[in-house]
Amino acid sequence: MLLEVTDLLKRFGGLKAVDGVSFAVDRGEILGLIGPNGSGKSTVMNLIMGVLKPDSGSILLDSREIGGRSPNRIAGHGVSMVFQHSRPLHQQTVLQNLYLALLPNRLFNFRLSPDIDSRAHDALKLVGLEHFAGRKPSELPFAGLRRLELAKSLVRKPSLLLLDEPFAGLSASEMEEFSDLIRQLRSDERAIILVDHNVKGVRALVDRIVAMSSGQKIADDLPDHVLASPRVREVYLGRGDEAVFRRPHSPAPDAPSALKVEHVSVRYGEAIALDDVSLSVPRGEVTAVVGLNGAGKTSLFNAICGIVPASGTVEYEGRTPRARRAYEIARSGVVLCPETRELFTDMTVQENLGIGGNALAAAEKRRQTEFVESLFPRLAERRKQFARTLSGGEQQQLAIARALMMKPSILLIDEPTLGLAPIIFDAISNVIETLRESGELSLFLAEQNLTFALRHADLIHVMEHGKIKWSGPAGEFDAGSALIA
Amino acid sequence: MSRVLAKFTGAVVALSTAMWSFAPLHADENPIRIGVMAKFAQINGAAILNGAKMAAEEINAAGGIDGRKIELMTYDDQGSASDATLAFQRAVREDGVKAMVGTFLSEIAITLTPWAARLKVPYIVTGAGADQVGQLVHDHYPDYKYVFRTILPASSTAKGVCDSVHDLAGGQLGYKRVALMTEDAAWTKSYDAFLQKCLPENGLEIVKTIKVATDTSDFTPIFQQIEASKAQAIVTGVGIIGNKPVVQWANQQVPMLLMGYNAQAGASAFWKETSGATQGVSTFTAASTDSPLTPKTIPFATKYQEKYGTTPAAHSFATYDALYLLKDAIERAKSTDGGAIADAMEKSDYVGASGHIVFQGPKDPLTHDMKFGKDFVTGVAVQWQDGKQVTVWPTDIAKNKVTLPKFVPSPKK
Amino acid sequence: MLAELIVSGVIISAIYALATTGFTLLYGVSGILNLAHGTTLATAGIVAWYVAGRSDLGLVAALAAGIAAGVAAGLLTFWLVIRPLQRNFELSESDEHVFMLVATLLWTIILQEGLASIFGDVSVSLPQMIPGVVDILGVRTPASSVFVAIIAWLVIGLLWFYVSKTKSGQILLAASINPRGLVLCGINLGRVHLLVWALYGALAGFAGVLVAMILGVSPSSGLDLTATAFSIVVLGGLGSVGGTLIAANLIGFIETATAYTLGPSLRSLPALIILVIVLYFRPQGLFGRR
Amino acid sequence: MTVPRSDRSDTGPWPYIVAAIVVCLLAAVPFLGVNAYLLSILTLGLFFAVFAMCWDLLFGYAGEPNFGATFLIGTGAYTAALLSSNGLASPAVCIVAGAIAAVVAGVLLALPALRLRGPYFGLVTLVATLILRQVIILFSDYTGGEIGIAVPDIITISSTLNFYIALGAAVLTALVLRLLVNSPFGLVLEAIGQDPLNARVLGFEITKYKVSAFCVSAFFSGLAGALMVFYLGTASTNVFVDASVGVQVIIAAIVGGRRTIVGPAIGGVFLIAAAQYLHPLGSLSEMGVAVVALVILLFLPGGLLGATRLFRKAR
Repeated sequence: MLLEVTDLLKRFGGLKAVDGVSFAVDRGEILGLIGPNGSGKSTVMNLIMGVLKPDSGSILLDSREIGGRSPNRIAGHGVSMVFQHSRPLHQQTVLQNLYLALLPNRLFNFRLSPDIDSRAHDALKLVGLEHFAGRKPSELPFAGLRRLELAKSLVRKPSLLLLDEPFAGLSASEMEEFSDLIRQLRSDERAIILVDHNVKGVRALVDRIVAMSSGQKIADDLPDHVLASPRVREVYLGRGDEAVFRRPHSPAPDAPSALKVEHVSVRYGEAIALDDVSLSVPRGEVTAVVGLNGAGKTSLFNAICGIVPASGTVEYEGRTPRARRAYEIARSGVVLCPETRELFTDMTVQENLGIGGNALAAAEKRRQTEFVESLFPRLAERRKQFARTLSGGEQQQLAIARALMMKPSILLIDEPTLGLAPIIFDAISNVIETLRESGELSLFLAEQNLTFALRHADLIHVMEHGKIKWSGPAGEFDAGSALIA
Repeated sequence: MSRVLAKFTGAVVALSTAMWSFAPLHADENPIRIGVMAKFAQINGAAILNGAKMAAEEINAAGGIDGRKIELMTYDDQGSASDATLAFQRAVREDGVKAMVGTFLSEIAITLTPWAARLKVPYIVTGAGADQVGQLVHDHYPDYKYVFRTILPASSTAKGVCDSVHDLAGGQLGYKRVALMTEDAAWTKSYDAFLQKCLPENGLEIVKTIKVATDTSDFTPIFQQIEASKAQAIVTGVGIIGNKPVVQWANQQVPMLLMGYNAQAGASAFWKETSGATQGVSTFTAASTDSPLTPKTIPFATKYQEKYGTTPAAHSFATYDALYLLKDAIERAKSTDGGAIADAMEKSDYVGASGHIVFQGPKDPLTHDMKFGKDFVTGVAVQWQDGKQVTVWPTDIAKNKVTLPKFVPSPKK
Repeated sequence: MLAELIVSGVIISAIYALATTGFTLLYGVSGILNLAHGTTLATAGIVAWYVAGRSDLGLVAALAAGIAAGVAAGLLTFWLVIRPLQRNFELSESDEHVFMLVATLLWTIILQEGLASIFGDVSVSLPQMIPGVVDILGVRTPASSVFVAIIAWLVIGLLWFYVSKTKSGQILLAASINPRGLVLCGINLGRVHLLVWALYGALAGFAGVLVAMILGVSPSSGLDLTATAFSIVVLGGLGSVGGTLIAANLIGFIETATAYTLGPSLRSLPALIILVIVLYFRPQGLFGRR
Repeated sequence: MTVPRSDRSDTGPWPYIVAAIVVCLLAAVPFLGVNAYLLSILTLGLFFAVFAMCWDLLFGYAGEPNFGATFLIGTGAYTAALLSSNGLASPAVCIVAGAIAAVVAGVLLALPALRLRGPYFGLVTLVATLILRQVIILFSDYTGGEIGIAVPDIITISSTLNFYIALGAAVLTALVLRLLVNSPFGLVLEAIGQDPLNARVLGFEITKYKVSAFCVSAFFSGLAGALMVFYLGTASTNVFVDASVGVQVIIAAIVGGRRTIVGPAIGGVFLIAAAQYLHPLGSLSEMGVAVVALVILLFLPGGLLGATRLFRKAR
């Protein structure tokens, strides 16, 4: 075996990010390491590369212990890593960026050898960037940057190549090309570990998949077997054993919309996060947008709430405001409860709610606080506790509660169930139903967990690669497995 | 890139042609330009400038130097030695000044001393008191003969302090024990050494010697240690620290007099700056406004006060006298050549506002510093009494006795 | 000697604490290290001194003028220096950091020279709030210093009350914890920044007046004050108000103890060396989180 | 994010030709009939240019905001001055000794740089200057304290010769630093400055690169500091070991255009010359320079050099 990882453990404070993971890879193999956000897969990569130091466990490379060594020494042993976010030298040319990867770790090195030059050119040719050699990285398209980073790793002739989310932010066709490129890299001399949360994307590419959840390995098998594993399906789709509950109700097609999104696109530099999305959220109903991590759900919510700049128009309750800023949108009743929760961790529960209700008059604020606390009795019990001392589920409840303190007319909740124990689901489900029944607000959820989404949503939008793939009443939604297989 | 450098060259060329058009002034042309250099935003700098202006106006009103008017040129050194060297060069090479007066920072005076020699222009230090200036002239005589000083150097000040403290603390008040508190600076080295020898010889025991960092902000520990030593008065040597020791002394009601040398306390604005905390503080200084050291002292002080609304500081006396010394020297030399002026200056024997000025010769340890002592320059001690500086020493010209602030107990005789 | 050390340590630490609270609050909320802080203090102190000497209202007017000068200096810093820099999107994050430091240093020079040309480059002290001395633990202490120390802690207490009990204070606190969260709650961060700069100015103004009363200030003393404040804040951990208060006492006591034991001329040296050592082993400061 | 572009890749030999012409023109300045005063401004400006270039190597390339440039300069200056004033060595030896002592100081300063980032590192460098200053004042028996040390011999009193010495130092520094930053070493250094983790993952051991950068920066800073002592004739804390002089160095580098080496050189000369040509403002001249620098900082983050690029782009 080229790489043997045994009982790897890494703690961040009280959280076990990687909890006793073992696996092995041999030369000639491409291994996919998958898992939802926060499952610990990137941490494993960083531990192998030496970016992080393991708390315990061993990492053997060619039977030599490399765990806990510094990254430059591990790099010297033939490990190379492509980071998810490419960070090239912006003031140098693409070619010079490649030189960097080829240079020996030698101080007195003031001339470039012709050998380095020719190897750099070869590598650029391999990844198809030969015409960009003299350009600056900022002139490259997004996929080109990814290729550049890959070339930088390749020229080092690594025996172990680590690719962290190589497909994030790429379009479908770019993904295809990039997969082909990686396939070409397979060699008897080298093992490749590829991290992704997009199971579909890696399936055809890898020989074997290790799946992780909450820091633990939950599967290690051939791709098809892993995808068929009930444990994996549960992690990705929610509880698989439960019959999918669907709302019988379907909204009238001409129902008035609380929110109307038209031709909205979002770009981060060269990466396209949201590609010409149009959809509507009917008033007084629950709408869900479903899709895998990285599909563009969060970007959509951020675009609606003015947190990221976007092209296209968003109509709130029939009005199209011009160039409104995020806080004005929030104040007007379109309130976002983000995936990251953005709580005021060093303030108490009560204080967090107070900030949420900052615009309310004292009496109204009291009334609203009472209402919110009746929805979340747990929070009422923990009124004086600091937000950071709450459990994950309680924090999620607090985030929703704080958003409700703003008396929203449209409430957007991004991943309400992410990383939560199923027991919390019910508490949040109840709240969503109570809110629906009050009829006072329209709800818009973004969910990876289909079961949860289908339990509440009247209308479903499916997103993939920044586009809406399917829209329709929940009753007509079919083939949940489309997302995973 | 190429364009940038091209522009830069262009600028350099333009600059140099601009320089070219500033042809140096002809030596014989009227008037005689004299430079004044200091950091004018500081009170010492203003004192220097005012003294120079007054002298120049008087001299010009009386017909100038051999019929040629004085034109004062001002140079702000911003308190930096490197700025000062540039300014000095600008003065001589650009503006054609024939002599330079001023400077109250010793580091600048020492830096400029060799420049005066290089540029062969007389330079009269009227503010900085480090002994090193005179020593440099002595060590490099005659190359450095261009440098003179009309303010007392630290060692002369030490002598004056010793004499005045002896008469006031020992004589008038009957004290036996004093503490020596000086700032941790180069000029206090010789000052301390001298006083540690001189005061005990004059019957005053030094029970505590304390060095104070110049950036000290809290003097409480210092005063408490001095108080614990049972000293009856504090002999100070402070020039840079400013008003902090005085203000905190008053606030904490430290029960002993502050005397000795305190550069700031010699300035008339000190009462206002300390919001009156300086009541009772006495210091040795060059001359005072209320007692006739020489016949010129009171007329100068009165006129200065009328003109500028404040009393002249030691620096004003020094600069005022420096200009008259220059006039005298130029007239005797009958030339504005630097070397000739310097040679004439060396032979000065002149009664100015601050005393009878005769310079020490090449053989003396501090060449071109003023001779100090009876019949020459003596200095005075003044005490702040109800918003005014009152001369309390030398006893023969004193206007009042030393008075004690409320919180200082009277000595048991 | 112990009694003396404690009394003067407590007084100097109280002043240090108040003088750095604004600095750390500003960093906490807006992420800006205002290196013109010391000069802002000096501005307030000098203006207060000027007014005290010219007004019949005496100290009340002086204090008001000092605080007004502090607020004016704070807001001018924000409008003329910070905002233009923040609107410059060409800068990378680390560049912006250094630019911010350099810009506030340039602003220091501008303020300093402005003060020197208006009021003269002299060291000034305000008259005492209460004349006379009191006896504490057998140590004769100026009544004014005691009063100033009490006021300093009182102001810090008031600040605590403001932050934890009032609506706008809570918003400030929230902004220092999570500005993104604040935007989601419909709050205009621009106004929060304006508020924090005004509050910063008021705190710095108040502290400046007290510093001018106890220690004295001059236009050029600004950089020294900044260096002290910067050291305290970094030692305590950037953005941690509690850490700042503790570090202010630490530095105050170390300096005082040094002055009593090793000699006054070594006063600031041990504190500086300890600062460097602490940072070397705990790069985020004593109570910093990162 | 757009980043000011460097001239490195897209201009061919032109920058070198222009630079050579500029150096020749500068070398010819004494023959253009200008007076000694302009020469003295340029002399001081060129020394300052060296300081600013050395700072740029650390910040622009290695990414270390050094607020203690005068820790390096001062070590060089005081070492040379102490040796000379005690009659221990000839000026030439003193200058070399100063540069070497500065390298030692550079290693000292590099130690915290290996652990601390951003403002924390900045503070430590600032504190290093304060400590050095305190030490100099503490040992005033040897160092002359706040008054400084006068050196007995200076190299020359000829302003032309002094100008050539400064020009030589500046050209040498510019040449070495430009070659360095354009070499593979410079490439690695810049990678470390931008993203140390990435550089380590590429196999570079960043300690040795950083320490070397500090040594090079310190060497030339110390060299220029020592040369300047023998030009001014004195070493004093307000000129050589002062936090605000360190700030002036940073201002010069940023005003000229950081991350170019040449820009800071222009900035250094510009700053000194501006202060002289604003002298009619009297005591406000320092403020005037600060205002000009602040405006450039706020509105032309690429500095003077960057501004000409903007201009070129606009056309």
